[in-house]
Amino acid sequence: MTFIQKQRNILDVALCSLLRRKGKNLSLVVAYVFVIFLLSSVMFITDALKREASFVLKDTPEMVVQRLVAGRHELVPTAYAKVIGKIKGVQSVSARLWGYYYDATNGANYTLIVHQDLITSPGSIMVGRGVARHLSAGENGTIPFKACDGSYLFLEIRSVLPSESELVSADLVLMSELDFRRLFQMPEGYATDLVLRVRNVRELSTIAAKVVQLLPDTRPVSRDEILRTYDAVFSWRSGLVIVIFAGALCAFLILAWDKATGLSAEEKREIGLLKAVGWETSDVLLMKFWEGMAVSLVSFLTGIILAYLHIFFTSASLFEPALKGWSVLYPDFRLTPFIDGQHAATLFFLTVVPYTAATIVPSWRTATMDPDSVMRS
Amino acid sequence: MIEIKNIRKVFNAGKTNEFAAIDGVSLQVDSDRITVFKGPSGSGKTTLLSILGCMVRPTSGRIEVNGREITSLPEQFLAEIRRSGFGFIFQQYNLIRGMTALENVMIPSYPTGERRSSLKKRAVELLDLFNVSHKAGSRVEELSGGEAQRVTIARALMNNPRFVIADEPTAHLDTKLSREFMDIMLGLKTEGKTILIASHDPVVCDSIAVDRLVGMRDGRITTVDDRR
Amino acid sequence: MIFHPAIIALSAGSLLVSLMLLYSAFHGIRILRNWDMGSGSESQLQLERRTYLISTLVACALGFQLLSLFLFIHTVDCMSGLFVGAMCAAGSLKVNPFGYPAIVLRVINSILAGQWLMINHADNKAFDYPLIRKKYGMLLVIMPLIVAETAIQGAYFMGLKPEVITSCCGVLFSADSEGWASGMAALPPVPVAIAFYGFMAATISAGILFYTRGVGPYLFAGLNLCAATACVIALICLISPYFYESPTHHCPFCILQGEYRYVGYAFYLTLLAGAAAGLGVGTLTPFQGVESLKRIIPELQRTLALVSILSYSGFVVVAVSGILFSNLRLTGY
Amino acid sequence: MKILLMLLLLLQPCSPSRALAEDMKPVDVKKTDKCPVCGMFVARYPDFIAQVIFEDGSYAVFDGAKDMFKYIFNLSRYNPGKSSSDIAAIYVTDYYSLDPIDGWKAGYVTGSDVYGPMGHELIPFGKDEDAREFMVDHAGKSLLKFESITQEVVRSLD
Amino acid sequence: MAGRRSSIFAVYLLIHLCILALLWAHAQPGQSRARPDLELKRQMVGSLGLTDLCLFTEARYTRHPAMADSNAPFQDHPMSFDHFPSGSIVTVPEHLRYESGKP
Repeated sequence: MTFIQKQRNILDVALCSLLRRKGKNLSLVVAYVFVIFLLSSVMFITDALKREASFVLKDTPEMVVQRLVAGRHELVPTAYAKVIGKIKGVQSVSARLWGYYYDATNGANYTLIVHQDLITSPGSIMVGRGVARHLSAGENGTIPFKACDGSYLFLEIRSVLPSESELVSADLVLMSELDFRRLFQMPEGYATDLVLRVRNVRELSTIAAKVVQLLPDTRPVSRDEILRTYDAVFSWRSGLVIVIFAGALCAFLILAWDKATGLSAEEKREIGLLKAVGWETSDVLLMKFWEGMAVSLVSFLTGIILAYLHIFFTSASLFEPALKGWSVLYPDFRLTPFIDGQHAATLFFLTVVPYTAATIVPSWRTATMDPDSVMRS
Repeated sequence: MIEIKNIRKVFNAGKTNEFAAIDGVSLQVDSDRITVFKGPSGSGKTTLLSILGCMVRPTSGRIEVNGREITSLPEQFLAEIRRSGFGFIFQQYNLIRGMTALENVMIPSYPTGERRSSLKKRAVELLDLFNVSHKAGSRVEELSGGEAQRVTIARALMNNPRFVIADEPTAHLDTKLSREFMDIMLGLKTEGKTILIASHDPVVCDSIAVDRLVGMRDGRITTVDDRR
Repeated sequence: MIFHPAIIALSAGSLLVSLMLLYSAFHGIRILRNWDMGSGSESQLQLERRTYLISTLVACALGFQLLSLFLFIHTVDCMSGLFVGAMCAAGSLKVNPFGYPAIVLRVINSILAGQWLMINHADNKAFDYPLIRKKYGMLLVIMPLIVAETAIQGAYFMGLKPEVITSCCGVLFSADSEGWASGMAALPPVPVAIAFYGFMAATISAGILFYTRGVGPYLFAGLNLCAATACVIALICLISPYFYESPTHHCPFCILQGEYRYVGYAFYLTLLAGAAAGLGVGTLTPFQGVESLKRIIPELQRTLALVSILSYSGFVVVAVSGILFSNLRLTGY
Repeated sequence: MKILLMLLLLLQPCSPSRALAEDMKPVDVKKTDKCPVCGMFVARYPDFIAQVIFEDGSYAVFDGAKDMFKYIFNLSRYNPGKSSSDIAAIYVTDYYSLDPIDGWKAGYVTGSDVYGPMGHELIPFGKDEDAREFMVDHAGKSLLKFESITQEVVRSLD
Repeated sequence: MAGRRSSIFAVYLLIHLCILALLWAHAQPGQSRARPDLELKRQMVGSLGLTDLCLFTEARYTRHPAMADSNAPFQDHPMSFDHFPSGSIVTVPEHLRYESGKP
């Protein structure tokens, strides 16, 4: 009980001393909140995307087989499908036709996919919500596609994909095989890549090895690799961003150091007084510790809360320009909110720990001031 | 009882601007007495009070407080002795702004971790004793000079010390308030406190309450005038 | 190197802790050489003040150290998805040869750090700094270990390559592969159970004896060490299969995951607290005779013994309730 | 939009379970079903499920063929009320297709480097050619029929 | 004395922690609320055989990072903007930047 009383008493004095220098400490808190806000926003958004990807992509094909020529993608002969289909454990092999279409008039990139079951008749297409929004075209609208021989192909929108799925479908254009081949003059008997369905994922590595052995010019991409790519890409990106923000963090630490060392005459008198009336050095250190804690805790909590609001309530509006980059189509998505202990712990180690470390020496200098300085002033 | 033997305090030792603020002082301060140190500024009064109040260690010499040798104790125990044995009244009052008068009085007891209610009770009683309890809740910025002085005295008595040390306590008070201050000191003496004052104010030095007047100059004791 | 925020945080934190300890050790040497309690000289006064700084620095550094131990484990656990073949921390640590040394050093350092903080606490309460030389001598021992830990952890993080194929805990801790880990997993459960419950009972009763009568501090500390070892072995060999509800799964890391309600953290927290506090009783015993510590140390030891008893009891309660409520029956095996 | 959703649903890969035994179809394993031999929840390991179905409709599910054989060899201990003649159907999971197949007709590969939830396993196959290719890929030692699996074979796997 | 500073501070922290807890509580049903949407996306991924999120449509190695070959950056989009560190130093070749802007 004594222990708690003592902490409370000392906290009282610490808070009073913080409040007395409102301007100075408020600016510190604002800077601190800003740093934490930025860092936690980055962590929230990358983690939310990672989770989304790992859930949504669970049903992605177990394996995709591409053909590489001189290190670049090439069309796969559909005959490869028969070879691969004979491998034990492969449930089915299908040849996929897909590609990109660069719309020169507005600079957007679409992903074109051939889907035999959804699009049965040539001339009609289904488009993602992003494409429809961008072209301000709805159902029954027509989109002109410039074929590679310079002629135009007018395709009619049969329906627009649901907006809830925008995160995976914003830039999609589903079309018939005939239209696709006509558009790109793709030779018969060739496909973009092969998709393998495998029931027992345990067999994937064996199958991949066999595919490469049978067809040495191919590259199998397994679902695990796809998911791992996402984990790595987002971890790496957010790590990179944090390294960039390290500059801001350093600036903030210098500010904190500066605030902690620059004692005003009044503060000095105050510490001297406390020591004169019987406070030990460790009590003063404790007071300084509580001052730091008060600043850290307030900023830490405020920063995290603001970041959460920013990412999950306003869909990362501040980051949008950076995420968009040069892309013309940008999905309108809402991330599934998620918050966990590791975020908090990591942020704690990135901000509170360096802050505390930066203020120890100045606090100690203050705390070991001579008690008789109050008499000599 | 405090006994100091052959105390020297040297500042800036080993440098060109080295000087001895206290230069070989021996003195015995008896209990239940008011001792006043008189002398011009720079005579070493304040330094001597700091040494007597266990705020600084002397460069050489020995100090015994109630028979206990304290020169070699580490700082944290000096702080402990200061807290329990000494009350300080400063020339500038040194009240902490932004806090109420009551909190200022309680500050010396904060590190003990005593229950706040009992701390508060004691502090209010002290403020009451000096007729400033009506100001307990006001911030110290709002106090007049006399009230601030009395709050300072209350703070000095918070831990019920044996010794009260006052450095130029009347420097900012008019004659009436200075007289009042000496009356309070007299009252404390009768309660059994030992009081040490550094002052060159005639109101203090000539007060009938003073038992012993020590004259100082250039870090040495020049005269000792026992009045009883 | 993987730029994961937690990795950056951990590396930065370790670097900071190392720097703080290097600084402390530097001044520790000065204290060791120039300390003279009898002198009231300016330089002695400076040194005394310096001890406050060092105490604070080391306390903060070691506090971070303890917190980061768990962040480290959690991060390593989370990273297991990045490596082929890994399903928990056991696999991620195996990615390169620095993983296991890093975590072992971290645990050792945390326990040593706890001991230092206890000695420091006792020393600060006495009026004549009786343990100052021993304290700073010990700091000089801890410092290189912490620096080594930072270096090894750095090497581990640097050497993380996502394409590396590592072993899964199912292989590392399976009874029929080779190595110390599987050796532990292969131990017969009944003797291990007897050793575990026996050492626990002995330690807790020795602790109670010490708490009430103040006798046998070394006995308690010694038993405490045995009990900690028994806990680790029992966790691998005996307790974890009940939590996994699988008689062949012996991994001590998978229990840290959410599927098992993070029960591993409860185990390791209580184990670490119990071991550090119990060991502290032994560490402090040689100083009982110091005049100025005669009243301080027994009191501190009693508190530590209590902490140790409670922690170990917590460990046993979690383990036993896990075993009782588990759906696994080990009959027939 | 609704049409589209329905279309999407229709396109879901559907796998009608092939009825192998005449009357007793394989059961759907519930989340709470536990292996009577080792106590593990079976639904966590869908790739290895084995089932024994009795005449009266009661059933036992296992997280691997190995545990199923242990159960059958020691039926009086695990299920005292039943004898081996009460068994109406046995299903195991084909390694490649993950479909339930008739356990009596299946072939079992031992000694491979594919581990089940209980370690070394008997890996079931509906077709012998599948099993033979598997043995090449995964270092399988022998291919056994249901009848030739004895207590010794099962014991050698532990 | 109405409210010690330490009590006010504790209450302040408590309020913030409550907000955090509320946000956490908001995140929990949020996950189940998002379930149908997630399932829809998952189904679409399954039926169309999609491999990537449609986040960055700039170029094929950003649109389909999992499908891209490792040499793809610098090649695909006229205003190529890649995630290799060198991308911030080496700019896109002049002829690509200007010609593509013309109709």
